[in-house]
Amino acid sequence: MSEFEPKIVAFVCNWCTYAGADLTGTSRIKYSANVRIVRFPCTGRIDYMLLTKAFASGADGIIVSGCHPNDCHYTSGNFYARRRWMVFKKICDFMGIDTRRIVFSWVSAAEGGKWAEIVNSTNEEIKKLGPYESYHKLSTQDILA
Amino acid sequence: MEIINKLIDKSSLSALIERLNTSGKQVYAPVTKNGLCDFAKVESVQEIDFDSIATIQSAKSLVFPKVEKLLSYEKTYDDVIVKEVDLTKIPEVIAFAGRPCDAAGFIPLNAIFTSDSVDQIFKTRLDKLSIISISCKKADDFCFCTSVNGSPSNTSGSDILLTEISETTYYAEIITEKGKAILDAYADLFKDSAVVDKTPFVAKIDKQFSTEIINEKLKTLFESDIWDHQAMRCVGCGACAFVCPACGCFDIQDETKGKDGVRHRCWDSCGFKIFTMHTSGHNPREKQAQRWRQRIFHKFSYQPEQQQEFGCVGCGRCSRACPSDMNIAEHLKAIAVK
Amino acid sequence: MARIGVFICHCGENISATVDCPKVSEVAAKFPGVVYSIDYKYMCSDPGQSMVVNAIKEHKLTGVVVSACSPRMHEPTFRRACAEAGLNPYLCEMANIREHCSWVHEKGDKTDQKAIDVVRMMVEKVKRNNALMSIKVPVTKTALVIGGGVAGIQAALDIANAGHKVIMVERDPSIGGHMSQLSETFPTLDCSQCILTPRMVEVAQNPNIKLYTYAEVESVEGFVGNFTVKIRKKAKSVDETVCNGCGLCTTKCPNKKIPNEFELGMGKRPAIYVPFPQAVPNIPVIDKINCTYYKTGKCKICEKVCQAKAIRFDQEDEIIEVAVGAIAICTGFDVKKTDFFPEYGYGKYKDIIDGLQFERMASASGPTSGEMRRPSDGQTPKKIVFVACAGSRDPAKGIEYCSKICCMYTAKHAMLYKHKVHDGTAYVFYMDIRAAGKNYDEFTRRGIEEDGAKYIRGRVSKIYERDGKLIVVGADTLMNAETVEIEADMVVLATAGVANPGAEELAQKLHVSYDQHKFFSEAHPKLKPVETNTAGIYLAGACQAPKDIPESVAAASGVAGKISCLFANNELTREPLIAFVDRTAPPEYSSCTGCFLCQPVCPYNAIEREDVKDRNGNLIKQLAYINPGLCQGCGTCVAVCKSKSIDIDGYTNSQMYYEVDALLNS
Amino acid sequence: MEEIKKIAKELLAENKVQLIVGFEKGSANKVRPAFFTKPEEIDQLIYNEYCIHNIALYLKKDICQKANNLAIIANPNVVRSILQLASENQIAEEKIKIIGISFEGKCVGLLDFKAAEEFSKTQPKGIKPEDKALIEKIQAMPLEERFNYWVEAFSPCIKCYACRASCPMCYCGKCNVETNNPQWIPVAPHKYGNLEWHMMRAMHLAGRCINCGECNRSCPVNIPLNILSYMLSDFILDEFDSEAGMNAVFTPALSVYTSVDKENFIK
Repeated sequence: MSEFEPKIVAFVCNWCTYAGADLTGTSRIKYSANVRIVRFPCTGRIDYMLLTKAFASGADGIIVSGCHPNDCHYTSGNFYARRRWMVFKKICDFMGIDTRRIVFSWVSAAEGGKWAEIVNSTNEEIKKLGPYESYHKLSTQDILA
Repeated sequence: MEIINKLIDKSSLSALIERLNTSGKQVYAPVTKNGLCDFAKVESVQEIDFDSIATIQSAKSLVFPKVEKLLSYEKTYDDVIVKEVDLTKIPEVIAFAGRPCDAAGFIPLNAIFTSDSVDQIFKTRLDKLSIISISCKKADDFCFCTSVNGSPSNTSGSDILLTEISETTYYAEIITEKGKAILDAYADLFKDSAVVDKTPFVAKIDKQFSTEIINEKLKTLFESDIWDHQAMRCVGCGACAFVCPACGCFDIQDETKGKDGVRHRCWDSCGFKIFTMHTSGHNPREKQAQRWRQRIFHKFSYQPEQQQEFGCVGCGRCSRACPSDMNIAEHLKAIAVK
Repeated sequence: MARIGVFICHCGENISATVDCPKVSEVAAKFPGVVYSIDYKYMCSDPGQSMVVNAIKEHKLTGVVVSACSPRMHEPTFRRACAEAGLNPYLCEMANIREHCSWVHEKGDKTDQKAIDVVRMMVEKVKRNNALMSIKVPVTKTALVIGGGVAGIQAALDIANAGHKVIMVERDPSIGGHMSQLSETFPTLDCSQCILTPRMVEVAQNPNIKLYTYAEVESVEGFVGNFTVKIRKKAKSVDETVCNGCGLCTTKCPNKKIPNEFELGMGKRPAIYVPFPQAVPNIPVIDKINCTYYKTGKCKICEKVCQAKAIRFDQEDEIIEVAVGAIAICTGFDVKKTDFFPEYGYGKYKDIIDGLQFERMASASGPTSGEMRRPSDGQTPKKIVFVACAGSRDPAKGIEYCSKICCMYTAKHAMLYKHKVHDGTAYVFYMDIRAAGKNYDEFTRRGIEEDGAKYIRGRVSKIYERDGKLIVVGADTLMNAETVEIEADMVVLATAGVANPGAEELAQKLHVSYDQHKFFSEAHPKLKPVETNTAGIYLAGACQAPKDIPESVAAASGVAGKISCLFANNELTREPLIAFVDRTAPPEYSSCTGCFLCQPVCPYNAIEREDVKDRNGNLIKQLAYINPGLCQGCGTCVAVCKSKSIDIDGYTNSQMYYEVDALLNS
Repeated sequence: MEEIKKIAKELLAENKVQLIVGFEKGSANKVRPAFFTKPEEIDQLIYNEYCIHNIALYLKKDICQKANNLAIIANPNVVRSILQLASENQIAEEKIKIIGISFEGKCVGLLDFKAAEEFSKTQPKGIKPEDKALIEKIQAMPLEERFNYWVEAFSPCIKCYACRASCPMCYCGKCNVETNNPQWIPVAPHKYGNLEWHMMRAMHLAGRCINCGECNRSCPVNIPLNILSYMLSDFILDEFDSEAGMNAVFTPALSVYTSVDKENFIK
């Protein structure tokens, strides 16, 4: 059997992390191809329900990333996001949803290297954890035969 | 079919349940778990709660589950491949130790699903369901079966009705062919009996009104302010409809995962605002009072008119479940004297 | 039905060396909704763009996915190509398979699969894109400048000289601000009024500038290009159109014992007064609180002596409504008063003054005509102590930030003192000397080396009076923290620069944000230093943080430049990627519940309360309304809205949901 | 009790309010929410330890929306709900008179919002020891067990939405689960649909829930829903020093931030 290749979704803001990931590209820094990037205007826009939706859609790991504090293109979107993530993480933990599979990070437009590291370390961590079977099973058992 | 009168020892129930199970039938009976009594799959008689007046939910989920797959499909580049549900996979089920009102509930429910077009999934489930009920020894303030043409020892709807006539014995009425099939299969567990008058062995429930009076009154009450008055404290949830043995409304939901999809049928309630909400935002039943009126009219006017069945068996579940104590019997009584 | 075209770019070999582009194109052609899929060497080249244009026309495409480089690179290019073909430009999306794929992954199946997934996600997204029109907003080419200090003056003159109308509102009876109070200015020691007053006069004479003094902003409504501002013109009790500024009234007023604000209490003024001789406009105002007539109903001497008949005791405040397209906030700062400091006697020692008071004392037009005379007895102080960081950089009691201007003006004060009192000694207690600026360090060095100011590195712990002397107790940290005790004749505290009183109230009227010290906040600390978060409202000068004159003037010119850019257009064109609140038929009108929990999260104050009323004007419901002129499209409100009543074009709930949903389909 | 009746009767008799929301005797041994519009009806009004329904709920229902002014018999949970509703622009002070009653059943008379705020602060919090114990029990479980606990706990859920319908804070005209393009939350009451629904609801109440426990009381299948909100309320109080239902002018925790919010979980 071939090695488990995690499916990782990254929810990133347009101005910092998306641009940072562009820089990773222009710097030709290699990282795992298991990540799929979804672009948002701001971390403030990222709906927590999309995170559970991603797990339900087969993701094994999720990266949520935006501008460092005080760097937000819209000044404060990331601050609201930070609180929302804290509360969301808390309820996930309490409900037994595996928050080790959700990685939050700040990656600026200048941190191409950091982006590669975040993706690679997440990939390694999720490889260790294995596929997120319990959530995939729960979310598909009534839909897929 | 003429009713066959039998006796069955309490001690034989254990064998009955076991043998039903081994024959491949699924047995559902009232089970109390975490202080909550509901129908659940059982393998032995010890699991069954014979004492509860009524389960929280009715037995309707045995034929009309809270969510059920109607079909599944797969989207291709330019087509959709539909896969029907395999009706042969629907299991044979025994509803055991439910109350006469549970059994009676299948009659209006059946009318909803089969009176004009026949819902094949529902019909197959009901065909494969045998109902062994037990007469009620006790009742509570919410029971009002006698006001809606039922009784604590009513046989309609049941295939077999058991009535406890002594510490050790049930009087068993074999009512239908399905009941007879069970009797025939497990004849060794039953003993012959004469007709027994069940009255001394069952609960007394006073008749508060009649369905005919309600039906008659409703003809003039559509515009009455009684609905506003009664629905004042209604919070607009669906608890009453969902625990009701006779409520058959459902919602159709398509759920997809990528190219695969399934069409689900889930319970719905006329008490919900969204039940009649149009896409435009217009809602013909804008107020909770109108939704409450719909509930009563459906059960006591529309359904009897269209399907010759009243949509209420007097089990009182809705009143017990209501978070704001909307007591249907009390409200019907008020309608009867209006 | 969607008819999507997919265009896979090789980017020379930048993409195709790693990603199997023909294969991606082949797979994409089988995605539901895709009717055309092709790969090509350079999609952004002319022939490449023509392929997009032709395919849109030929295959009647309803959406386009260009799978190439980052959208941050070429999204505008392909949107233009779509528009050229008659397809709404916002029906084009880019799948990034270069920066996010070919450049960062090895050649192989996994990378091909990623490219395929990314294209599929964008196909699902673009199916749900809405055709959008860019937003056009008209521009009123008049600017409002709030505050007539040096920053306001500079901004007003620059904007006016660019040919635009300016309305200036000044709270005091004259423009000039703090700079008009200063004696000389660092690092050149040229006279403050000499350089400022010509500019004040220029403001008054510029035909493009309408000046309202003794006036305040009452309310502000609207958005960039279209503000409506109400100005309260306080009653001066003098008819400005008639008064000729002869000043006779001010000399004849019997009540002359009122502490003079301009002199910071060190001088007196009459009840009818002009704040200082060079005031612009040179029109007196009656201080109603101290005027004998207003207090007792008798007097009216000013009216009797006024030959121009300009006195109007019955004048009332006037509200003027103006339409402006941009607003410059130049409201300046204030200094902490000496009564703030318990260890220095809470202001009870007359000879402890603050820096601004020293400026007046040193000014030739000041209460002592520029002579060094201490307030208590008018004697010339022979020993003077300057205390820097009085309140600044003191998180425990004062203010944590550095007031920035004090190091320089304290050096200046020491020098001015030495120039005037040759045999006197000037001590300066300081924490650090922060003299970063052109010719600044040279200036402070001159103070120490040429004028002999004695700098002591340490803080003053206590000042008390003994035998008519002020005993200043401090530590010299460069001398093993030895206690230093100086018997001084006068002490000058370089008190912290703080926000103007009323700054908070003004910020709320303008809907701009402010920091914990009540200084106005810039939109971005580095890249948008003169903008606020509210489009069309700008900041200059010390209302943002303590600033010196050159910085304030530079910021003011920056603001003027920004406003001139704004006014260079007749209408503003904005990307239509903004949030909106849903609307439905009555009786709901919208799924919005009017909880307004979205309001505080909007960085731009773009969310307003909209009243839905019946025909009789009765309120039915309150809904959130997002002002398209103000929304910048961050989408934070979308994620906060519980009933999903807010959505944002370009990143709608449906688009994002199905983009994520498309993950599974591999 | 008599005091409550006296106040209520006066309010109606003097035409100070059109409607009083309170309780009356219900079926069997129950009590039920009731609405009084005439002074003579007040004889039916009761208040006892069983009157735990959070009747602030009705403030957003037709009957109260129609009334120009009304009074409500308000235990601390109701008071807190009113304050929270007020902070969310759902009820105006001039429209409502609050007849305050402490958790011990003592009538504290009419409360304006300011007095209600004071009252709310003096009253104990709603979290019961057994709820706390259950929260701790769940928190002590290993991850997979916690997940299974909730999947099982939610499995009897029939999506009757009694939790939502009886929650004063669930006043949305169109609930998230009814938003169908996209359908964020599966409508079907299968395990996945139930988990997502209850998680979404907990998130929507985060920082807004006043911990009355009404969701749990109304649930016909006894799901311990209240502890989801309790747990989050505790967390939000700890982390952000924010507490719903204490002030009529209040911004819930998720609509504000501070620059010092924790970020040790962010890489």
